[in-house]
Amino acid sequence: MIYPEKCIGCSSCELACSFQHTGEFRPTKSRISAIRWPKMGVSVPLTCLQCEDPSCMKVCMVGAITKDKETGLVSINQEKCIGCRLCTAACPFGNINYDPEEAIVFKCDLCDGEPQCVEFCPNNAIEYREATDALLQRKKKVSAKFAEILEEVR
Amino acid sequence: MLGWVGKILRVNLTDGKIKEESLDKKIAEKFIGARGLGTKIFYDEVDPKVDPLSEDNKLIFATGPLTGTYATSAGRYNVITKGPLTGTIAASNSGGYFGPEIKFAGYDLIIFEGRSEKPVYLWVNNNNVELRSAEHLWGKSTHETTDILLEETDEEAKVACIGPGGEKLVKFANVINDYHRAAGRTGVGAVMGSKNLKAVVVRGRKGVKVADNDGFKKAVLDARKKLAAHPVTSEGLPAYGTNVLVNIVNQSGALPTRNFQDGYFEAADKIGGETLAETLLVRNKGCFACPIGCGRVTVIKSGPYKGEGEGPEYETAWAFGAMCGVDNLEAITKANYLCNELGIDTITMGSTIACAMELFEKGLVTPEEAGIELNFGNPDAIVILTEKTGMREGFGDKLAEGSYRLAESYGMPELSMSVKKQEMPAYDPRGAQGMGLEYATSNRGGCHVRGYMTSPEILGVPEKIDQHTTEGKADWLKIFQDLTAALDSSGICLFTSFAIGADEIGAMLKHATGIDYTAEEVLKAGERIWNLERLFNLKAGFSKKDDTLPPRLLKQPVKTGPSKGKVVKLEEMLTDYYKVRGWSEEGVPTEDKLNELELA
Amino acid sequence: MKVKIFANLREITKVKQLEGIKADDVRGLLSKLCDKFGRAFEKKVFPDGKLSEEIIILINGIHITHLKGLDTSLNDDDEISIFPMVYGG
Amino acid sequence: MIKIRVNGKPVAIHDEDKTLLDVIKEIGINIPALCYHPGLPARGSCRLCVVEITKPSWNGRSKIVTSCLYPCEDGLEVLTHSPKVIKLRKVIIKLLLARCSDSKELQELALQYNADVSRFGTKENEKCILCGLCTRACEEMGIEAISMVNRGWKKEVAPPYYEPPENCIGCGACAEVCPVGAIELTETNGIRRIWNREFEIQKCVECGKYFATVAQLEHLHNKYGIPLKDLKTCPECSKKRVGTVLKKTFFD
Repeated sequence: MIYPEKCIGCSSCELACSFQHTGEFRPTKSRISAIRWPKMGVSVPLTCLQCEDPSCMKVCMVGAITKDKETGLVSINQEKCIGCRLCTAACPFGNINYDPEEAIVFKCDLCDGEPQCVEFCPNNAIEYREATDALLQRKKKVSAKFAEILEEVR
Repeated sequence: MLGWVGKILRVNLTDGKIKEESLDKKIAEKFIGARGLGTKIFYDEVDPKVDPLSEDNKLIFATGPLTGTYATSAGRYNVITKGPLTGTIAASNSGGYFGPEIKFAGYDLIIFEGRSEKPVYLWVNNNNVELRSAEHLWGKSTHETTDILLEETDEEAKVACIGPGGEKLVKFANVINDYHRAAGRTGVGAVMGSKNLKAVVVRGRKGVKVADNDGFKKAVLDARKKLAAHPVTSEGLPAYGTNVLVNIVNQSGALPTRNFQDGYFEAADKIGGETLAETLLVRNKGCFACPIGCGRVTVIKSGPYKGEGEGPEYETAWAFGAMCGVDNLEAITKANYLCNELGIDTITMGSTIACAMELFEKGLVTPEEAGIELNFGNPDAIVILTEKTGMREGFGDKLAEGSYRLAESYGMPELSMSVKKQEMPAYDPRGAQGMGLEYATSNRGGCHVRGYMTSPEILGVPEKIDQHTTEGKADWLKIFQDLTAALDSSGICLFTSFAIGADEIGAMLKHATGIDYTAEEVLKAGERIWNLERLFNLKAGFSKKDDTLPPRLLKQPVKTGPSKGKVVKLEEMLTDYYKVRGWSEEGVPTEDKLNELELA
Repeated sequence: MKVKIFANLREITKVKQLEGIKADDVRGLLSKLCDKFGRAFEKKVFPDGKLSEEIIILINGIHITHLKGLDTSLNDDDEISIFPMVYGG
Repeated sequence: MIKIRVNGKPVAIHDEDKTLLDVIKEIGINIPALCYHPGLPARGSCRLCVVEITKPSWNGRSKIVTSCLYPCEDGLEVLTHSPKVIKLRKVIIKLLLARCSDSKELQELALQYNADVSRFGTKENEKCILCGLCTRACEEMGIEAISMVNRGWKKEVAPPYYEPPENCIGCGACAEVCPVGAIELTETNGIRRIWNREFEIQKCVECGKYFATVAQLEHLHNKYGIPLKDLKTCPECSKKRVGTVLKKTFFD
């Protein structure tokens, strides 16, 4: 769950994520990114929303992308992936990317249940919590307004 | 190399040649990074007697081994050169996101030499580095410059640039990065202007590796927990920012008012952090990897001072506020925005205006000459004169030389509240003796961030010591100065030192670089850096006679408030200090001290 | 006797300054303030009768550790300032 | 639950449709399998993954099978590095090396199994070992732009009539899965060349970065009905767009 109003734009999440997955502090390889507007002093952390019906899964013909029913995690089986990269184009939120150096497709994998971004966010602008009703309410309210503005922006 | 990335970028602005050099591991180990490492390289390569604004002076952008990692508040970098305002070594620290980007581009330091014929800016685009024309940017404010450069290069790039202040060689021009963060003091921006270097733009896509991943993660989590647990770094600073200090310093009788004529400002609460939070504050903002987030995003919706941006920080609120007797927070904030746009240092600007106000009060400066009613408390004065100084227009041209040269030109240098020609910040040493010693001995003139004695004396951290006595202050100051020197060199922010000390810094450094930095090792490195800065200043012509304070603080007691009747008893503290430092009576590091620190 | 309140304590007390409170020493004053501002104030400033480490009290600008602590006597024209621990710079 | 023994070690298998090769890889034994890709159906064309299998009931007789196809059967005894298997692999490596002498992967295998090339003649600069992974990948994608053509010595992978393939979308999956890097894929300022057809790469409308071929995007549009105009931004910029929308939702 993401609370943009709490984010102070310090990008600790990007560092923790890239450190956890690549062993070095490299925000460009992080699976979460805090989009910053330095002039306005605002920033919004964004990562895979683990969609209910993920379009990345839909376009993956070799079944390398699967969604785990209990945890809701949408994960990539790197072995099965044949590198066609259609998923990176299909995801409307751009949360799945291709890394030319390692020749792998990568996205948020929730650090198997202990997301580092949550652990290092000083303001808990990112939380990993079971989907309680309160949370679902908030998610609905936000996505409703979100969808409406998304239309405007298109 | 680990922690460091092991490469130096050397740019010769005269012939446009750009070279890469490798970083010498042994030197890096001994001087840690940023302030320490930059000063060491500067010391080795530049003649201390050089004219700061000449071609032979050099300008170094230096990061620390922890810059770019998620160590606590590890976003700092230093601009190192010989300061035009003071003539001393100047290691000016700043936060934001620019420092880490240099590391992500694969460099620890960027060294600028020589002087460019025409205005240029450096564009470091991950692997390829080029000098580009900046003629279309010359004369533009730092905000416009940053907007245009981001458009021209890469939206994700980070920009450090100078404003009109730097171009016109205002003695206290600064370098502004990420719109609002300033490498502020001692006029480093003017050195950049003298080289016709308008900006440095960096986009880095590489990574920073550390020696022991798990060890580093544990050390950082431990430090972050301590910061989160501490009331100041988890509640005070994020809610009220640095400006929360106005009231406690004022109530303790150490808030210099109206050019240090007094130590208590009756309207202090109107310009304090609490009032800022109630009125202008929009939200707080953090620098790179900082769990505290003391940045102040503020906006003035309407009225004569309409505008938006970041700040004011405590020193700025004081310099334009109590120092000039002004209690209009909006005017102060506007002056702060202008300083950031024009690229000049807020502390020196405020103090110089205050000095001009006193000259006006004594009739030495006429209203026509100043172009405005220059009496204490006039909010328009600080806004209009800041604008004029940045553009060097009219009376601003005189103010642009700093308060010492201004006062000297009117034959009353003692009215300039500065040490080694750099204006003292927001603590009246008559109300905190230790701060007096800090100002006198700081290696870049009047400065509080070199050994923050206010912490034990007024705030009671790590423990409360009596602010009005002098015994033991030299010992305290040496520890604070050494710890700060090491901390400034590691790449993390000074505010973390409130909740963590040499042990935690040593632990993070150890796991990052793989070199065994114990607490003693960290303090020893700090002492080595301090002595190196001292050596540079001595060679540049400074001596014991410069380790002093303006006569007002030594002779004229405070008029009202808790520190009434007090003066700074500098002499006794100074002799203690030289002894504690292991220096001679003349304040010169002895042979065996230099051998002990491997500096001989 | 004037009592000044600062920083996040103001969120609890909702007031910046207090006049006309009578107390002969700091301990008395604090318990009066606790009654007036309730549990939140007590928890933050004066937990179970002891002055919390995160609080700074100045009497006319002098920190009470340099006086007699909670037993420092007060008289009418004193000015007492109460701060949470703060830092800046 | 199926129980087999590999090199004498008992292994229990829960999932019936696992092949011997899956199990062998899972327990960490490394055998060459150039034409095997976990994401694609196995075809057993390169024969390098052969193993020797036997069962107690076959009293001493054993069979050589390709482990990538052979299913797990209860009571099987599998030998992955028996002398017979090693000899066979050596011959296969020699044959493949004869076909593609300068392929790095094969040379490494040759070193491992010290197979020298002398016995067989060599074909000039031929890289493809005809394992068919690329054709299978394209097939799985539902595009089938390339396939095996001709037979015997002249057999090779090619698009129909050796013409630049129409329905290829330039995704590069074939090049990605090819174990010996035999498929050339070059990308220079906005043009991707594969199977000597040039693909215009879509420039992100916001930041100008090249991120996917126009053909790929059309494929997504035709097959899944994703409106074309949503496909015109690169992942970073679509993330930024979403960020802006969220910013508006929360801050403006």
